[in-house]
Amino acid sequence: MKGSVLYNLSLEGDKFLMGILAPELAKTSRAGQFVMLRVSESLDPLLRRPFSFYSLGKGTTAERLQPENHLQSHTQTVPGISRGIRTRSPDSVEFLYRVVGQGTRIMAHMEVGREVDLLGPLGKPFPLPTEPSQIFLIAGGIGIAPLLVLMEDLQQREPELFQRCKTTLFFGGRRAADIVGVEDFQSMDIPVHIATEDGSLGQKGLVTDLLTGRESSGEKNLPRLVYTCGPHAMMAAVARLCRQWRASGYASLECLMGCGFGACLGCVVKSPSSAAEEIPFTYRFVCKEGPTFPLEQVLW
Amino acid sequence: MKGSVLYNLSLEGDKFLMGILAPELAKTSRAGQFVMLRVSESLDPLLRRPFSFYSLGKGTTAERLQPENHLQSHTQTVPGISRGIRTRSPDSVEFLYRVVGQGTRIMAHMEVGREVDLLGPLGKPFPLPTEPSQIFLIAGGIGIAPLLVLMEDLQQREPELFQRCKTTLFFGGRRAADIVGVEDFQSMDIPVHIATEDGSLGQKGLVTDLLTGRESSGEKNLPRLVYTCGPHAMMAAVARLCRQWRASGYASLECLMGCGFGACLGCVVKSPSSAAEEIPFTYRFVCKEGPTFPLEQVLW
Amino acid sequence: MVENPHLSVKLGSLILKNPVMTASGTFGYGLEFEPYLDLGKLGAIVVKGLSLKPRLGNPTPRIAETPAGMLNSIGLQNVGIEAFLSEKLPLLSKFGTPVIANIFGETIEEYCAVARRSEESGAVAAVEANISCPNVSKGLDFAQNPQATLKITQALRKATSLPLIIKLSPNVTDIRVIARAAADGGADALSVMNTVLGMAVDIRTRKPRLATVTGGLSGPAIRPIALRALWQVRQAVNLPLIGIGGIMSAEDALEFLIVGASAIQVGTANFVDPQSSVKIVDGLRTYCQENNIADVNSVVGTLKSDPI
Amino acid sequence: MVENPHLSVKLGSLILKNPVMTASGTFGYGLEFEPYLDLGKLGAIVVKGLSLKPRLGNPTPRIAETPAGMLNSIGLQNVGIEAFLSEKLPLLSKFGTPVIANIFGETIEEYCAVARRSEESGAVAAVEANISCPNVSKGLDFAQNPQATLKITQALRKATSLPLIIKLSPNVTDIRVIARAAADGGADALSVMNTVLGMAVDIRTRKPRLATVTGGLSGPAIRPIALRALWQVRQAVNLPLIGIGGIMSAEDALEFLIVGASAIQVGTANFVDPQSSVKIVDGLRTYCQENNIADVNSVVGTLKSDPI
Ligand SMILES: Cc1cc2nc3c(=O)[nH]c(=O)nc-3n(C[C@H](O)[C@H](O)[C@H](O)COP(=O)(O)OP(=O)(O)OC[C@H]3O[C@@H](n4cnc5c(N)ncnc54)[C@H](O)[C@@H]3O)c2cc1C
Ligand SMILES: Cc1cc2nc3c(=O)[nH]c(=O)nc-3n(C[C@H](O)[C@H](O)[C@H](O)COP(=O)(O)OP(=O)(O)OC[C@H]3O[C@@H](n4cnc5c(N)ncnc54)[C@H](O)[C@@H]3O)c2cc1C
Ligand SMILES: Cc1cc2nc3c(=O)[nH]c(=O)nc-3n(C[C@H](O)[C@H](O)[C@H](O)COP(=O)(O)O)c2cc1C
Ligand SMILES: Cc1cc2nc3c(=O)[nH]c(=O)nc-3n(C[C@H](O)[C@H](O)[C@H](O)COP(=O)(O)O)c2cc1C
Ligand code: FES
Ligand code: FES
Repeated sequence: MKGSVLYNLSLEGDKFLMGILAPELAKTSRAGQFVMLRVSESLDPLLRRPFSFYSLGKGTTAERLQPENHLQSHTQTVPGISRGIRTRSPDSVEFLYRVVGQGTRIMAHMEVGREVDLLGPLGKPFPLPTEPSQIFLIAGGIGIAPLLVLMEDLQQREPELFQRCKTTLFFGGRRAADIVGVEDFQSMDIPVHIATEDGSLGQKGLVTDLLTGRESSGEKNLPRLVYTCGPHAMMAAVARLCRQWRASGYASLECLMGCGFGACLGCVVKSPSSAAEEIPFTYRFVCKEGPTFPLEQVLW
Repeated sequence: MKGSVLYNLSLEGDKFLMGILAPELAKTSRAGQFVMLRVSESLDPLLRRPFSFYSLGKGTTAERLQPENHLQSHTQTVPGISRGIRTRSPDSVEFLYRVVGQGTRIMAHMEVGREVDLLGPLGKPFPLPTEPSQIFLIAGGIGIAPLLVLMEDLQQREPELFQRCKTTLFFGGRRAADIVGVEDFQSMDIPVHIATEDGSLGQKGLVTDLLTGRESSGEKNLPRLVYTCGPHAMMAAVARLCRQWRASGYASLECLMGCGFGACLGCVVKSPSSAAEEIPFTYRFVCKEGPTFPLEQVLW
Repeated sequence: MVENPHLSVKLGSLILKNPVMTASGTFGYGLEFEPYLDLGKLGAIVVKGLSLKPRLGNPTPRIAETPAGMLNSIGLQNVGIEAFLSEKLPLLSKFGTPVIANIFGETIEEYCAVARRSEESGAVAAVEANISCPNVSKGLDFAQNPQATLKITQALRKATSLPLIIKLSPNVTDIRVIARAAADGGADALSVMNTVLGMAVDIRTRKPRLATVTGGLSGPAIRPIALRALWQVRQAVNLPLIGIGGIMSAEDALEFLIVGASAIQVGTANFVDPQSSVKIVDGLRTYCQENNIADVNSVVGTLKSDPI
Repeated sequence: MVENPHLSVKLGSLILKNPVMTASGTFGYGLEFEPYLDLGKLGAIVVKGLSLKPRLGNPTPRIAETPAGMLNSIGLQNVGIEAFLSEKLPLLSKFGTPVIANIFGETIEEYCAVARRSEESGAVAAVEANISCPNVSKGLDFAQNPQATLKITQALRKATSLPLIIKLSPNVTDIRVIARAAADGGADALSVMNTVLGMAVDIRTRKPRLATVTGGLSGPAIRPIALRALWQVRQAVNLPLIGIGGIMSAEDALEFLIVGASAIQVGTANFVDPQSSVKIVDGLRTYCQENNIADVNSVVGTLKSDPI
């Protein structure tokens, strides 16, 4: 599927926000799904790169994420030039991405109007809440990406349920620059609690530090439903917390992907085997059976 | 050496004219020399591509080559979009190139302002005429490239000698679209004779057909000095003619090049061995000992 | 111009409607590609390597990207021949495209058992024996030893009357010797080639990029090696050959046909573009049309090489 | 932060000021690179393969580009050892960088003669024997046979007291066996590896893209193969190793050091960017500085691989 770059905005640190015109994709995709993006026609890099939707363009946010033009950015690898302006439409999708290597570096240079080759939507969406619940969104760094679209999707599809859920975002990073997109949540009236390891924004420490010890302060401070995305160790900690809290939880996993649609068998994650099976664990495919998994389906 | 694209114009057929701001190169290069251009930072394509200078930006031509915007061009492979306008300066160089494969296709898409990586100037320049002479320029297709800069260089460096030389361009191609840059020669008052194999422009036939049988019409119709560039078979025919005419001649050769500066030993051409040597022929390196060779130095 | 060039090719008694097959391990069990293409358009579907019992495969990371290529050490994870025959094959058979079982085992007996079960199913068109997977064997592979190759080929030849394809490894000193052994053992066709043994290191963690340290290199990076291997095998044996390695386009496929492959397999390209295989079928047709070639077989083995 | 990391490495008795050498055949006789870099900054310069008599080399085309790589069949064109010693070496010696003669021949005697002449010159720091060039031998190479490798290494060991480096070929079933033979024969160090035998076809003309049909594949495409070969050799012998194959950057070089190379050679990268080699020296220095590494040798052989 072809899409066309609408904007490609340099955000804090090495993060970028890319808007792509892709009506078919915008229509058929759900929160938690992803695309495999081909960053160039060259054979190097060869493989597509997986990216979760940050937004499916359906939401309407009052206050927009403020793109900053980071020409004097602290990141060396990326020129950090913003291209275009953020104008979402029902026909567009958004990716929030961090420049970490060859592929994302090429993406950071993409001009407005540039055609991109997308395969998707792929994977299983996040299950939406089915009843009014206290919801915790727990994100680490770029793991924020699939959580916005989740809330926008809920707001869009079930505005009433969305209203009646009490949702809070807990957002951790190593430093202030890792915390992007906060305004997008605030504009949906979702309160945001921030932790950074160097203390440059919010509480100093890990995002899970914001969450421990909640049991003592009573039931009403505990979530019924948790959605999380971030570094593996963080999600493992969240899984432990959810067991304590007796909350259902879903994680969006990251993993090296050769294909994204179940053909290469490269993207497995260890999962508890059912009692009937005689094997110590089983492998699940992140691309097809995930990337969103109930927390208890993963051997953390 | 870095340069920056000033314009990238779609011409007839699959030809493009690229202007690059590269002051150092414009200053130090001579007609007949070439650069090795890296078309992308990717490892595919890996090797640099050789291109002769079409112009070193020093010349001043009254009538400019008319770039045409070929959005409805007959060439399928290239979008054929012109970018920028032709504005030569003493700090710029020009390449006239034909899209034939992966590398030149990437070049055809380069935007104005895009940084390009050039290695050069490389190779031996064409020797300029040393006395007033009748000069034939004989070009086939994209082989026209190094001949314009030769005349501009002569005009620039030795305006008087340039005036006193009687220069004619014989230009052949398969079809009309192969004949580009004629205006650049005409604006220097160099008459142009054209032959195309399909007869769509000029005389029908090969460029050498324009040249055979000249002996009979008398000395004054024969050149003292010949410069040629084009397909191998054409240059071989020109070499034969020059022997008949007792004219000195120089050819600019094309050949696959791994490096462009004498390191890979990939670019050899067979050359007569000197009487002293016991071998049937010797190899010369097109990149270092050429690309311009006296016609008799090549075993055609 | 030829409007409807003949694209059908024969590999012994196996007839394909065109020379384009999918390479084992890069096309799942075929069904994964249903959303992207008409499986009925393919010459043949070679499924993921099948063993007697299901296999979990290797720990992660299992893949790593390299320049114009990728490394994998999936470890031959598969559902096992029985689950394949009962759950996947019935769905796959309905497309009218021959399904080829890629088989492997840890012993010759296992290989033979999987081949026998494939034949018994009645819906497997041929067996391709992977005697050269670098990710599971600790020591050397069958495909790295002519005697071992001969022995396993003979055993498989006895075990099944299905067309028998032996898939060769490039990780050998002289692939011609192995090819001859497979021919002597009774193979009907040879697949040339499997992945090249490779490795990559993450300099940040100083760990190998694959959990198994080494793995199989595939993709366009290895195409020149595959073409060379095919050319060597072409001169060594008289069997129909299947060219495999880094084929991304119809042009790439033509290189293999010209060197002497009767058919080709598309592997890693399926990941980059799931429609690659049918695009290559279409590309071959267009090539024949534009070049007035009535029968694609007339391209096979037409390499012009001056003796030097 | 370490300001001046120690970059010097030892290959037996040969001391290099840093681990970065240039690969034979990709750096001419060194002098071609004078306009682009300070030859004095390199760890060592390995010159184009030298034979007893000058060689014309192969017909054209001699090179072809492939995905992330290139094929060559230069055919070891060279000026011959005598012209090298008298015309090139004096100019090259003045840079204070060890010059290593890459040597080859058609017989063991020729190899030994070139090694002897190199030593007699007094200005050659070491000999690297190319026993694995795929472009000249019609049959199999020395490097494809352990006995032949042993024999030629023993002969060279007798012929010269210069540090003796044997350069291995990847075109073998088990490179460890060959490495052990070279070690047993008395090599001081091993270069891993030469090019991989490959081929490409021009579908328009249906001719091979190289006049010799097959040639040597080099460049980043083969880096995973080179790393794997190095890793295998590292486990087989106790000699200092030189890693070669597709190194384009300091990061790439570090992969080889981590796997166990004491030094590396930069080959095809020299064509893409003639300054590659010194950029890699600078990159290694920066890496050591930024990671607080006082001595680059402490990186060598630090691969963390869990037994699986
Ligand atoms: C389902 C899913 C959703 C994702 N969503 C996002 C997102 O919304 N925003 C974002 O910034 N990143 C996201 N990622 C991670 C993103 O795919 C990688 O950062 C990206 O592939 C890196 O490519 P590169 O070429 O820049 O890095 P390189 O390191 O050069 O890539 C080399 C190879 O490793 C793979 N790779 C490297 N890092 C990762 C990683 N963390 N996860 C998976 N593969 C990786 C690449 O795809 C490529 O094959 C997601 C990953 C998955 C699996
Ligand atoms: C000294 C010199 C000057 C040249 N000047 C010009 C010029 O002014 N304008 C112009 O259009 N072309 C010129 N060429 C030819 C030009 O270099 C090729 O057309 C170009 O390299 C093709 O690259 P590609 O990636 O598009 O083609 P591909 O076919 O994809 O290239 C594959 C490989 O073959 C090489 N190659 C392909 N064709 C040629 C060729 N004809 N000559 C040399 N190498 C080739 C490429 O460099 C590359 O390494 C010149 C060549 C030489 C040697
Ligand atoms: C992820 C992956 C899994 C593979 N699994 C198998 C397999 O199960 N059996 C087999 O014979 N070959 C397997 N192969 C090898 C391919 O079938 C093919 O021979 C190889 O990848 C070269 O072709 P390519 O470069 O087009 O990918 C696998 C290759 C890849 C990339
Ligand atoms: C054009 C070319 C010529 C070469 N000539 C020689 C040679 O004369 N002797 C030799 O031992 N290796 C030769 N090689 C092999 C290189 O030294 C090196 O082993 C190989 O190219 C792999 O490294 P790379 O991928 O960095 O190029 C040559 C390689 C190339 C590309
Ligand atoms: S990424 Fe290929 S199977 Fe999941
Ligand atoms: S192009 Fe490398 S020597 Fe001429």
